Amino acid sequence: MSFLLALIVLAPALGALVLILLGRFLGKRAVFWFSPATVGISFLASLIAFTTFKNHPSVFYLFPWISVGKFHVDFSLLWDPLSSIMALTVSGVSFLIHIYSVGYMGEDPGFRRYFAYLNLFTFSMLLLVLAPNLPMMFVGWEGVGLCSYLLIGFWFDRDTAADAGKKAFIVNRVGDFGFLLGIFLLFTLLGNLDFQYINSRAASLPTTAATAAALLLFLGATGKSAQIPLYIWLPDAMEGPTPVSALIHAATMVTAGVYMVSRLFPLFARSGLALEVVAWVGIITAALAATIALVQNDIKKVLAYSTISQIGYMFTGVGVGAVSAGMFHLFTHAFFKSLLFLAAGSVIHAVGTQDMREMGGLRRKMPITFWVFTIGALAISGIPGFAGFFSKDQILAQAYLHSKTLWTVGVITAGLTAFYMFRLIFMTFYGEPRGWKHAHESPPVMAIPMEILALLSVISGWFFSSFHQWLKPLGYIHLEELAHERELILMGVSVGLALAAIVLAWWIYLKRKRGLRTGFLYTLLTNKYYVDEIYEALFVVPYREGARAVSRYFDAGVIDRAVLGSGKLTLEGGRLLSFLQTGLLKDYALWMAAGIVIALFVALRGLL
Amino acid sequence: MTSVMIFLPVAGAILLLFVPREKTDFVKYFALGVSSAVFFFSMWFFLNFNPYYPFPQFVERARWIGFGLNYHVGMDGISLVLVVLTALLSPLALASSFRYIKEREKEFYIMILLLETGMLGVFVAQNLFLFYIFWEAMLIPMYFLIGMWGGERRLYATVKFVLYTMVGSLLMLVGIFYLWKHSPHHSLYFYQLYSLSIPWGSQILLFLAFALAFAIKVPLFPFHTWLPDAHTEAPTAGSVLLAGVLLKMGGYGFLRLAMPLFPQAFKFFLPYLLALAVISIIYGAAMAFVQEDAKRLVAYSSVSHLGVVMLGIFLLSLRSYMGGIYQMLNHGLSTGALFLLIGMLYERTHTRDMKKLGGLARPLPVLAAFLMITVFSSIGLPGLNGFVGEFLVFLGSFEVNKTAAALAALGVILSAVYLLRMYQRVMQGRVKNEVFLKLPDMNLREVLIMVPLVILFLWMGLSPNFFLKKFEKSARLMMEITQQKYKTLYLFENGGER
Amino acid sequence: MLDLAFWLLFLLIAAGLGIFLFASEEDKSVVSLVAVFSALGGVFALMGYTFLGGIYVLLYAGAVVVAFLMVAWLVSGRSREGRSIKWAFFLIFISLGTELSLIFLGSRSVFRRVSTSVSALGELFLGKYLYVFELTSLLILTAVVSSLVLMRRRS
Amino acid sequence: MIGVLPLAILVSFSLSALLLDLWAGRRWAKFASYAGMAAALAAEFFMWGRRGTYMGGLLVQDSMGIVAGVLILIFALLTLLITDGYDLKLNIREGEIYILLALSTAGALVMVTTRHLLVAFLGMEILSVANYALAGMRKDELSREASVKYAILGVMASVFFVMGMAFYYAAGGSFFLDPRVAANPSPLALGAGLLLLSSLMFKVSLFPFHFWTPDVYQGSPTPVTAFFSVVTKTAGFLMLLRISDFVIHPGVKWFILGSSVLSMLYGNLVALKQENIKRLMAYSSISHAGYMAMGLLLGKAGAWALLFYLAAYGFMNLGAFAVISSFLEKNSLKDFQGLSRKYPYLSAFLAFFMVSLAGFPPTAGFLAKFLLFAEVGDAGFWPLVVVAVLTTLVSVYYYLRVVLVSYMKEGPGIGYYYSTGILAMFTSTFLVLELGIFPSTLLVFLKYFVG
Amino acid sequence: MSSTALFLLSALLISAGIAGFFVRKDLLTMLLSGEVALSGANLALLVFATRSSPTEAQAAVIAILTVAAAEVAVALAAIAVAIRDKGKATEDIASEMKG
Repeated sequence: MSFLLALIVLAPALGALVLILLGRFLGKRAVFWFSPATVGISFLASLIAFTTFKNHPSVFYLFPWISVGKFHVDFSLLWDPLSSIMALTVSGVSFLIHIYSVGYMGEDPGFRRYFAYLNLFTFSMLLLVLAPNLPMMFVGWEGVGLCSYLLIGFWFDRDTAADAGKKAFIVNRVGDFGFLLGIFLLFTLLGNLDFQYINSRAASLPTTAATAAALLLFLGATGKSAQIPLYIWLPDAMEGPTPVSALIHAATMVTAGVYMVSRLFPLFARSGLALEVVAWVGIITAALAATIALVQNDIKKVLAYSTISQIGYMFTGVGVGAVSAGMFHLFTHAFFKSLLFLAAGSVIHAVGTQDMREMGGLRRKMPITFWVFTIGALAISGIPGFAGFFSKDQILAQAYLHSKTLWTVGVITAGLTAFYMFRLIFMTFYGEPRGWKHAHESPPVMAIPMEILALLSVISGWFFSSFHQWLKPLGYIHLEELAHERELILMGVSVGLALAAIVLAWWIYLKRKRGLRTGFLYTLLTNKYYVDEIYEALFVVPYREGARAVSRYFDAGVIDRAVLGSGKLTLEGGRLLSFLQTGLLKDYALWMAAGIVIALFVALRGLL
Repeated sequence: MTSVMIFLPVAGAILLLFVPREKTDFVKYFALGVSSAVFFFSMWFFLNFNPYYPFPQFVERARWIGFGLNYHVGMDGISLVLVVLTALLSPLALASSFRYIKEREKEFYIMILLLETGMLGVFVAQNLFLFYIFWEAMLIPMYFLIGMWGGERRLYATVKFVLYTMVGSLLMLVGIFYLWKHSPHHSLYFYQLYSLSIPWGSQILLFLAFALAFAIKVPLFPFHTWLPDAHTEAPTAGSVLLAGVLLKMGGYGFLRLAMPLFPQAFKFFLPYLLALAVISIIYGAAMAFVQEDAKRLVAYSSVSHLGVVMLGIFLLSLRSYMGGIYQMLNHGLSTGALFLLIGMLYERTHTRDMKKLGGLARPLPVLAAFLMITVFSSIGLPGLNGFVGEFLVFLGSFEVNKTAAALAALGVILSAVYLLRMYQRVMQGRVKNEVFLKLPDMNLREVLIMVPLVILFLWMGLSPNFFLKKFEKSARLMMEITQQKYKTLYLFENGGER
Repeated sequence: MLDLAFWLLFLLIAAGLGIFLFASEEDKSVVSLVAVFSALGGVFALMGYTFLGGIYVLLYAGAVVVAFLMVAWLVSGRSREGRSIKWAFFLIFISLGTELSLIFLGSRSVFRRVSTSVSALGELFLGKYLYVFELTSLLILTAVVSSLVLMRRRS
Repeated sequence: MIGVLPLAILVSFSLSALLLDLWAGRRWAKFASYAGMAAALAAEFFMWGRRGTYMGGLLVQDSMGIVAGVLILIFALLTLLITDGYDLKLNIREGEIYILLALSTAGALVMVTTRHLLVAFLGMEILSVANYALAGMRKDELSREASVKYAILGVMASVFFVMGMAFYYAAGGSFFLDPRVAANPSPLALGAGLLLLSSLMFKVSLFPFHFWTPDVYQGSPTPVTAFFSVVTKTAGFLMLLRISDFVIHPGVKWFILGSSVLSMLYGNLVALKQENIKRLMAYSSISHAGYMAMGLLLGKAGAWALLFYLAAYGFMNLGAFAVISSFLEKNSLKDFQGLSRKYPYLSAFLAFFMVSLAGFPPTAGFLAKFLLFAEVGDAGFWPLVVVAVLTTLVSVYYYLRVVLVSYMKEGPGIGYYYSTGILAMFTSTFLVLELGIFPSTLLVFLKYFVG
Repeated sequence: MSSTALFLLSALLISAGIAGFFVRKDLLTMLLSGEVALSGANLALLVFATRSSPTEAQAAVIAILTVAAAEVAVALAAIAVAIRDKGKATEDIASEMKG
């Protein structure tokens, strides 16, 4: 069994290694075939493991890593319900996106480098997911951060891409700073960093310590999953190739934060405050991101903000105690969000621009993409029958039980989600063509993965109950009962809102043909509440200018001058003393006479 | 055997004296041969080292000048790994200067070999007198290296370097006199001195003298202004060895001498030292962020990284102590690699001003790849060597002093900031000068220099136990001595015998 | 009678010194020195060191001062600068004078006339102090060689 | 009578050199001088077995005296090696330079082997008189100035010595040095000690009696400067050691301490800005005198460390002057620029001596400072040791400046002449390294016999 | 003829001699005043020796005299050469080297 798990993780790693070292010698065809194959193997292996292995959690030891005194960390893999699901989704989606990338990145000269990074990413994500303890998870955690840096800045000769990559890594690094401190705090409290050990001992921790550790870990989660304080990197991450956004910034990496919180749920549960924070940060991020998405004109930026918003939902789900609901939304979101990104990718691939104002009327030219995109949109808007409905409403229901305001914000955001999704559809696919000359449907190698994902984003919604049962053995998975009719009413409200939003979007963008252009709200939203500028002003500028000032005035001015000053002083002293050497015999004799006078004085004084 | 290893480079240097100046190739490969021989020696020691014996091994003693000034060398775990680091970096530094140094090659390689002996000697000396001799003898070769083959302001930089280091070491010398005269029958053997009880007043002064000498060498915050000048003006090989090994002597000095010899004084000054270490981390990173010259940037990054090392060593928890030592090795390798790469870059573009560089990843993909790996190793990316060291240091120091550890952990972010900014300004973006487009990528020699380093990055990152196990026992012993677990160390009188 | 002679010589020496130090002409100051040294020779004789007194007068008053006179004439008239730093002279003269006299008087050794015989001196020089005698001869030889070397013109 | 053998040999050879110079010419005088010194050196070793007092106590061959004698003769021989080609290059045709060197060495020998003040005075004067002439050998304006200054200030120094003798005679009743006189705290005895001290401080150029040193060192020919800086200093310090019983009085201790500190500070600081290498060596010798004066504070107990320092300092200085003299009278640092390119071996020698003068391990300079400073520190003078160490730091700057000029600066490089000076360089390098790395034989010998 | 008088005379001679170096910039005067100081010291020596052994003191003084003579000879030679070259006997003929 441990060989199977090792295969899941190491297959893409080997792929990456081969591509990096021997890439130069592999032809285009070989790479196109080899790289998806490795991920395919790992998907198959996780499928086999998923089916054969009954879900009692077990850790499989591979080889030792660090052991200093009582601190031991080994390379080992954990297979339990939570990690099995994650492994399955990650390897599955990644496999599909690898196939899609063959089409998308076919002509790009750096394709070897691209596939190597993609494989490396899959390896890191799987490592993160299957890690049995926090340090191992941290290795995966930073690994995915690295790959997202590499892939965002893939077209590095474009300054914007390079900046975006750097920004992503640094903001993630800020999150990892919190994550690290959380790990250290937990180690000082418990002495052991295995998840099972932490979860079992969580109850015995003092609340303040548990809260501190949980919040620090949550800071790491917000960094990785782009939540309130540290989400600014995700919109800029759209500089990377679209399949990358699909894989990393929709399906896998950004969900790592949710996975970590649900993995350490008992710790968060022990400090009630931490769960509250998770829930509220989640819902506020969801709302905020949704509002910004309303006015974005770049197709990928809309989807990016929608991702932030959906992840907000997942955090809310976990935050209110419904871990299975949160995880289920993560599960379904992986499919329809990656679908939406891939579809957007094929649109961009066809039209060559990302700006929706230059699109329009693509419905006839790209029917498959259109239909697939619509399915995705319906799923995300929570229209019954599609995956999004089941998972989102489950979260809203649990949220309602937790606190009314939480639910109301959630529902409104759901409405907004529907609005901006269909605004996107109407602007790109309906109306008359604006700006693009010719467009062609994507080749099958890109179309098939989209169709599979479309299928998944429909049927995956139906398996919530089996999903819930599958997670039961974790121990902390439970859903409050909600009176049946109350549930129906909530569902009705959210679906109604969604449909109304769709009609509104149709009316604005197809009937009156122009969205809102001006007004204070519009400028506020298009500039993303000026959050980037605020961060720049609060952190980046003072640090840079302060450092420059310190470097010029303090480092060179004070310390160095003091050092040089003492040197110059001595030299000057030497120069002054040399004036004693007048060259005149009389002065020399005078000094000698003075010496004698002092000598005799000393003699007279005797015991000086 | 230890003595053979130390004095092999000097012998090589003396032999080189008789080689005519014109035969530069012979000089180069001879020097490389000698240096590699030293490396194989260190490998032999590394493999034959018994990790469960904390006292110095491979000990060689001899009566020398008498009156306690004897020749006494030996290696315990900590010295062993540092010796291996030195023995590894020297041939690499040598090899990297084959094309870099174009005039007076013979003197250059003689100086490098002399420097190597000085460096090795410091780590293996077990007698304070011998330690001081190697400590000072190392300055002269470095003086010539920076002075004769350096950049424009080399004279200023080299004089500043020697004098700045001398201030500290001369005051330490006064401390050594005191110890020499007060140690029982004038023995200066480390483990003998550890059991020497020194009155409080003089212990404070002695500790200050020793701490100043080592703080300048580390360099800790206020004493660092010599480092950027020395680095920018030194030739590549000089910078590699200066950053890779010389800076470690400060840390080594603290853990081997300053702390165990004067434990009470150390406890008294601990808060100030911690403050300096933390400031070094943040200050170094901030200064690195605003540098325009690539080498100055790496110099300030060394200040920051070594702040982490010193934090680990000062806090005396097992993890942070061993993490500190491990981070010394990592810093040696990754900063050494950084300097090698910047040197190769300088050989091609003849400028280190990052404003003139840009988009070099296009013409030099291999160099860009190596630079990226090195940048990520020194940022501390898990899976590479930097992470293990920093993780252990912060983990260990968190157990002892949470605020210091938290502040120091900020360094994790800041190091990413300035290193990635450097990488972007040098490698990414548009090429600013068309001539750079036609630059030749790394030739076989240069790749062969970098490959062992990258292998070591991965090896030390993925299976650190192989190295940690070697110096764990010795580290424990040094910590216990520093925390004065053993009231009297008579059992160590000649405990060092193997 | 003895004391009277002594005080006379004392005055002579003091006056001679005064002229030597402060005379404006070169030759007058050198001549005054002859008087000083002869008077000193007299003092020695009074103390009982008759042989020494004689040598003193002969050696100093005669040879040394005459040598100086020659050199002074060689250069005379051209080099008479005015007085230079006076304060140094007085400062040193007074401080040294007081210190020396304090020490001398502090020694409380009482003086009484001695009678010396030249033969005892001879025995001493060729007996116990033979080594000193040899060394003085070596010294004189060195002096001769040195002064010859110094005086020789560049060849 | 055997005690006077080394001196007798040396004097007789110098006299024969004098005669040979008249009849057979310069080369014979030189050989006679070489032979004289070599024979005297042999006699010194021969003397080792026959230690004791001779000449009715006027001449005493004790271990300190013999060691100093050996050192003086070796230094003198090395000086001869340096002088050999030098005088011809400056067309000093006459052979007197060798005779005077021999006579001066004889004076030094007399000084170091006596406990009788009058004999010491005579020895000192033979040394000085010969030195006054040696200073003026170069026959140009600076050399003349050097000899004038040295002579006149020398006269003043000898006045002090005679005053000291008079006081000593008054206090002790005889010219023989004996500790009882040094012990009694009467102003007369203290005065005697301090006056003798001052006169000898002039000889070894300690502050405030050092002012003649820079001008005389610069003025006189380089081999002679080497001779002054080494032989005169050794003889001077030996005499100082002999009268160091006076050090038990706090007043005297403070006087020496003050002079030592001031010499160190003055010597090192003024040397920083020197452009002429001989003046720089002069200030360096003042600073080293300051370091050695610290040894005096320990009285006779510190004699072994002081003698070791003298030996190390002597060979370093001689080596350095051997190199400097091979560039004849081109002594400005600008002339030394780019030296290493034209003469790699010569500049290597110079660099080596400069490094050892600065006190870098593994040279004798370092070990000498290590041993001496530790002894002085152990006697409780820790602040003084700190000052000494910090002034050593200052000295590193100007010593390395010479190295910096010759290695790291470009320049035309100056003419050089091949002479037996090379031999002196090799011997000095060998001895400096040997004293630095394998000094145990000499050290044990010194500590046992002299300490 | 009391000892105090003799001591006063000797102190007068010595201090006048040493102080004489600064009275005039003339080299000869310096040299001569050195001799005066020296003879003052001789006088002191003789006075002290009256009680113990006058012959030894006399011998010493004679030795000192020869020393003085030798020194004067060489010093005078040096100065004469300087005067011959520079034409004047003041101190600035020997003040080239400074700093």
